Amino acid sequence: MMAADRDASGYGTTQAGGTATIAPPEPRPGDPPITPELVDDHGLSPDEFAQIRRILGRDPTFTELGVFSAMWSEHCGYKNSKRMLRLLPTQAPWVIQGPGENAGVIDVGGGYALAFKIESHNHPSAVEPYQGAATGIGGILRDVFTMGARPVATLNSLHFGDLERPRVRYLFGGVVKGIGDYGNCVGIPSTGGEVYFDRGYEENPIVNAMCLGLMRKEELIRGTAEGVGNTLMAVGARTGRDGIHGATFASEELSEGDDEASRPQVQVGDPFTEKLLLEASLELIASGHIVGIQDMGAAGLTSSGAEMAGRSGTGVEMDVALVPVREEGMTPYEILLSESQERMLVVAAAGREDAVREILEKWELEAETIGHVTASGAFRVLEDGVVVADIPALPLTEGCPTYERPGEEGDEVRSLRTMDIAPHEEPPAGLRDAFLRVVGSPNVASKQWVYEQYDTTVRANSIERPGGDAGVIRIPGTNRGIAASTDCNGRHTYLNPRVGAMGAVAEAARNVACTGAVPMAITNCLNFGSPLKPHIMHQFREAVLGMRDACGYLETPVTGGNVSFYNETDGKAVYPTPVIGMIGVMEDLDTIVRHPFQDAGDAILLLGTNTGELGGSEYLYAVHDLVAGEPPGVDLAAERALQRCILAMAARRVLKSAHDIASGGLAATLTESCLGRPRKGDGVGASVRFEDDLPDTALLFGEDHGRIVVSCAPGDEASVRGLAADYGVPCARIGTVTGKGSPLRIETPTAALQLGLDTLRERYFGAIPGIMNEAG
Amino acid sequence: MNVAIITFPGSNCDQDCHRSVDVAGGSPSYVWHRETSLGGADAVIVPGGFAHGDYLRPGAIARFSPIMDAVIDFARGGGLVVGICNGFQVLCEAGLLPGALLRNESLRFQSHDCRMRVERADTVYTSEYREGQVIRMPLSHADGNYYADPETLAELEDGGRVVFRYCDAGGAVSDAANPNGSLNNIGGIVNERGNVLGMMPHPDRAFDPALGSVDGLPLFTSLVGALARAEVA
Amino acid sequence: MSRFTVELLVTPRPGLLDPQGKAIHHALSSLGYDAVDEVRVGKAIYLEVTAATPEAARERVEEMCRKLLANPVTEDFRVTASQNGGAAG
Amino acid sequence: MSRFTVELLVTPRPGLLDPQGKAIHHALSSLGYDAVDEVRVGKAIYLEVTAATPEAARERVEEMCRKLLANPVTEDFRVTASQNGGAAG
Ligand SMILES: Nc1ncnc2c1ncn2[C@@H]1O[C@H](COP(=O)(O)OP(=O)(O)O)[C@@H](O)[C@H]1O
Ligand SMILES: [Mg+2]
Repeated sequence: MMAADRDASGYGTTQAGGTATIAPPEPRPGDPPITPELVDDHGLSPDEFAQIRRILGRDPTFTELGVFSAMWSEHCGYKNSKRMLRLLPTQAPWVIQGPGENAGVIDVGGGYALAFKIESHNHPSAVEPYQGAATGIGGILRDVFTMGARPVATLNSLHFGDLERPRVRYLFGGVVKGIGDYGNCVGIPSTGGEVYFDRGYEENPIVNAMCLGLMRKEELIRGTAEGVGNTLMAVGARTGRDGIHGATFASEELSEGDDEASRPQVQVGDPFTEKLLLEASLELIASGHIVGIQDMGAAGLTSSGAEMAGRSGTGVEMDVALVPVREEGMTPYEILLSESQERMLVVAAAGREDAVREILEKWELEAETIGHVTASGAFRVLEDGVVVADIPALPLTEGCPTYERPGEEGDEVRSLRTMDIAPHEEPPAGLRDAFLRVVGSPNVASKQWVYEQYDTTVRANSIERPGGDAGVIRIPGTNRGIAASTDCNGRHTYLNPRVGAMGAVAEAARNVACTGAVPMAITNCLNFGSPLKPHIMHQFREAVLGMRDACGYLETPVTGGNVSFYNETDGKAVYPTPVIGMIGVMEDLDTIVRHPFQDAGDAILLLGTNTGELGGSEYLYAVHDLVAGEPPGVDLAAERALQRCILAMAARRVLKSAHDIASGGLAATLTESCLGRPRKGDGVGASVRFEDDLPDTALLFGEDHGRIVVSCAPGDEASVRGLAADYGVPCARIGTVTGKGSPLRIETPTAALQLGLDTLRERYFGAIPGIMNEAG
Repeated sequence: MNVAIITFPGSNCDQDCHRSVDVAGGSPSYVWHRETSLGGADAVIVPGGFAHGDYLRPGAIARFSPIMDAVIDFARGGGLVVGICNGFQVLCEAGLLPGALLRNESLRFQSHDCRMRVERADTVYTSEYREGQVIRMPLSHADGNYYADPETLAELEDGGRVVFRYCDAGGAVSDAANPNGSLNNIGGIVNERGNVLGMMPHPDRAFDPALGSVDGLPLFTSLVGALARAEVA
Repeated sequence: MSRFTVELLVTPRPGLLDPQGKAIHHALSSLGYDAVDEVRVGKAIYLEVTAATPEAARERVEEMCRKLLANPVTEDFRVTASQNGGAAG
Repeated sequence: MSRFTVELLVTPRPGLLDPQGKAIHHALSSLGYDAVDEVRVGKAIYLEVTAATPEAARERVEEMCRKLLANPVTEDFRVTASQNGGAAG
């Protein structure tokens, strides 16, 4: 039963240890009257407003209206997604904390737990890319370290419009710099991510940041306000007027000419303060002086206070006059809703306030007592002792009305999806030209320009840095590793959201498995347009169902995530982009497998079957400027067998390399395995031959799932084949590593290509720097 | 052989230095920046990071941390002091090393492996390397572009005080191998007396084969070895 | 046509957090400079511009500002032009 | 005692390579602004200082500069003080 249905009968009466009934708040002088327009401005429907009145038993004050508006926004209340999200599998024996907390937590063995979460910062990044992305990293770090975990890695999933456009280059450059400057200063290595460029994101970049944090299992702390009489403290940066209504802002469509209005919503990140908060928080948690801690993220003090009270079934009472502010004359409304960065709400055990303050002083941070935990069940706010808001906490956090809106596939996408793409199998300027265009397309080309702006090696645990299938971090002091990958091919999810989402999970798991790590769990960030539109709701529902099926089948439950709706400008929505952040565990780092080919004479084998699926491929986009066709299908049973098989091969140490096949198909995978890493040697050539009866473009550029290219010493070929047979995975010898100085040679029944590594290197590593440097 | 690792609130390579010293056989300990004494340490490392956020200039504010007077005295007395990355910037700001580290020529933060040629194998920090040896290790900074005025630069070169120089895989010192615009491809220098070393790349991230390189380890074993010899003497 | 030095001062918009200013203020306080109440940090850009009049030079730079040199979302700017140098550097 | 706004301009020393200035110059050229011959980029720092006279405020800030705010190896600085604001922002 939903909390809101329980009504407010328990509220207001005196409970054990609680305070006496307090008269309802009077309107504050200067507050605007509550009119239907004002309610509408706050993004609340007449029905929702009626419900608020039922909960309160009266009209809300202006301050209370602001509080409800933030808590019942899409961003905090998940009103249009909650019902669908309940369908996702969330359990497994290794899941310690599923959805609902600041971050999910899984057991990664050896006494360690991993907290991880992904978040979007799309709207702020569209307005101010540098600060938008920077504060996105800040927020996700706080979500993780408030669980008691030390952040050990970040990843980022980025989707932009066409890089040929100056505005896109500006956004891309700013976002990458923002992510880098913030994470680098705090000192968290970036271990991976993805970047896509497609017209589908022209005005609305997708900027998702993920963080992984490690702790001993017993160090886990949750964001609750427990223990009546405990003290609420505001910690960290001062509260300013920035970002007021950010949560509502993130839930509304951007429209042209909105720039002026959205200016005050830009928040500026301060990574040094974040670093201080991180260290201080971990020290506080370890000290035992506090019982709860939470980031003042979206909807600031309101959501942190109300959620902490809601989760523990207590109440909170705080006085905004005690909150340290950056500007004069701030109203309760502003203080409660400010989204100034680098702030925390801490619940200190009664009597330990000074001990808490002492730790914060060491880290040169401010801490002020602003209130205490009550038994009233209410979120109660005073201004200089005068009540300005008094709301039952549970209906506020859990009572947000939820909707299940109708959905239907859009006409435009249906016609694209069902288009006959066979006529485009012929490359207009020949196969070689198509090959070079595909590996030189910014989507396939190396993202070195991006990840070299991120500190990837700080803390000396980066066993596999960005540039391979998945980044791998060592658990300090052990020989265990954590692999992580983010994936979502938005073109595939656009054409068929269910299949595309299944594919995103499959690819993420495959990426992780290719390094030798067992896929364990995911977090997800669902980036969509307006849920009020039936074709968007259709995309959302289908994507969730695809994710449900794939996560269930691959046994990688969902431990949390984030929904970002209204990624639209002037009615045009982004591609539906359900980004998957996958975590894998490696018991023995010595079994790690990497993607570059190694020694001349090594055998190259293909695991899985070529089916030549060109729908939604990079080939169609880069060569024919086309987004069409059915995206590659996902055979979950075959995928699971393939992943178990590659893990067994890694464990037996029979592989010299493994690399998954995704965007750009075999062409991209073979190129990457030949070129190896930038700045490290010169790569090795290879000679491969295919017997498949497929058109050459479908063979080389098809993005069929369920395939991995591996190499092994000649003496291990029999073991590799044997293991493949054991797992029922098709396995064919396709060629040989030919060593330094030789080219990549590819033969098919109807064509032969020879590509010098210098040419490939220039295309693959040079593409993005070329565009960014030349255009400035 | 106690090596003090100075920890500023924004240090983030303090643990990496700790582990490197440990692997090299020394005994590392942390010294908080607000301390005023090095507690009898035999050597000092100023680690990488963003000591005080470094928004003004890297190392500018750190130079005024209470511990820095002790570090300066220790260095002036001939004590061994190493600054890595942000530590190098701090030592320049503190006047223990000449010159300054400007914004990278690319104007971007750069994080990748680099190669350096060991120019001097006869310092206390490089005795475990060979002269001319090409070593590879990560670098990771936005402000690593070494600058000194022409006279200072000439003094450094004439005095053989350039210890590491950015180079290519074959050991050639070229513009293409210069990651950040540093004058004369300078990656690391010592002071006149040879007891203070500053370098931008991270030997503290290259002490274990699993990290992709062990080329940083000889720096720490050289240091620990020098301390051991000093103890015997 | 003459050559003018145009001084362009770009500062963070009021109301926005200025972490640089905050950090400098903090450092100055701990060095004992108590008389400082607030610090804001911006950019000073000096451009050597060839134009007919100082006004023309200034207008040109204002245009560049709107286009490239200042970020209207987070920054304000102010332009002054003078003949024959005037830059601090 | 009154409150003064002290404007402090910190600029790269002449002769020093200024990569930021170079990059801006390049960007302006590619936008077609040919009339720009040179660009140098420095910092503009605004301090609110309580002092008896503008000179006192200025002197105080000059001291802070020598100590912390400017690096003598690479930077020059110039200080001006005015009562009642004057900052661009
Ligand atoms: N935004 C990014 N940040 C960090 N690393 C990235 C980013 N984008 C791509 N990479 C890295 O580049 C490599 C290739 O990425 P991608 O093209 O997505 O490959 P795949 O198709 O195998 O997932 C991966 O190691 C990835 O982590
Ligand atoms: Mg990927």
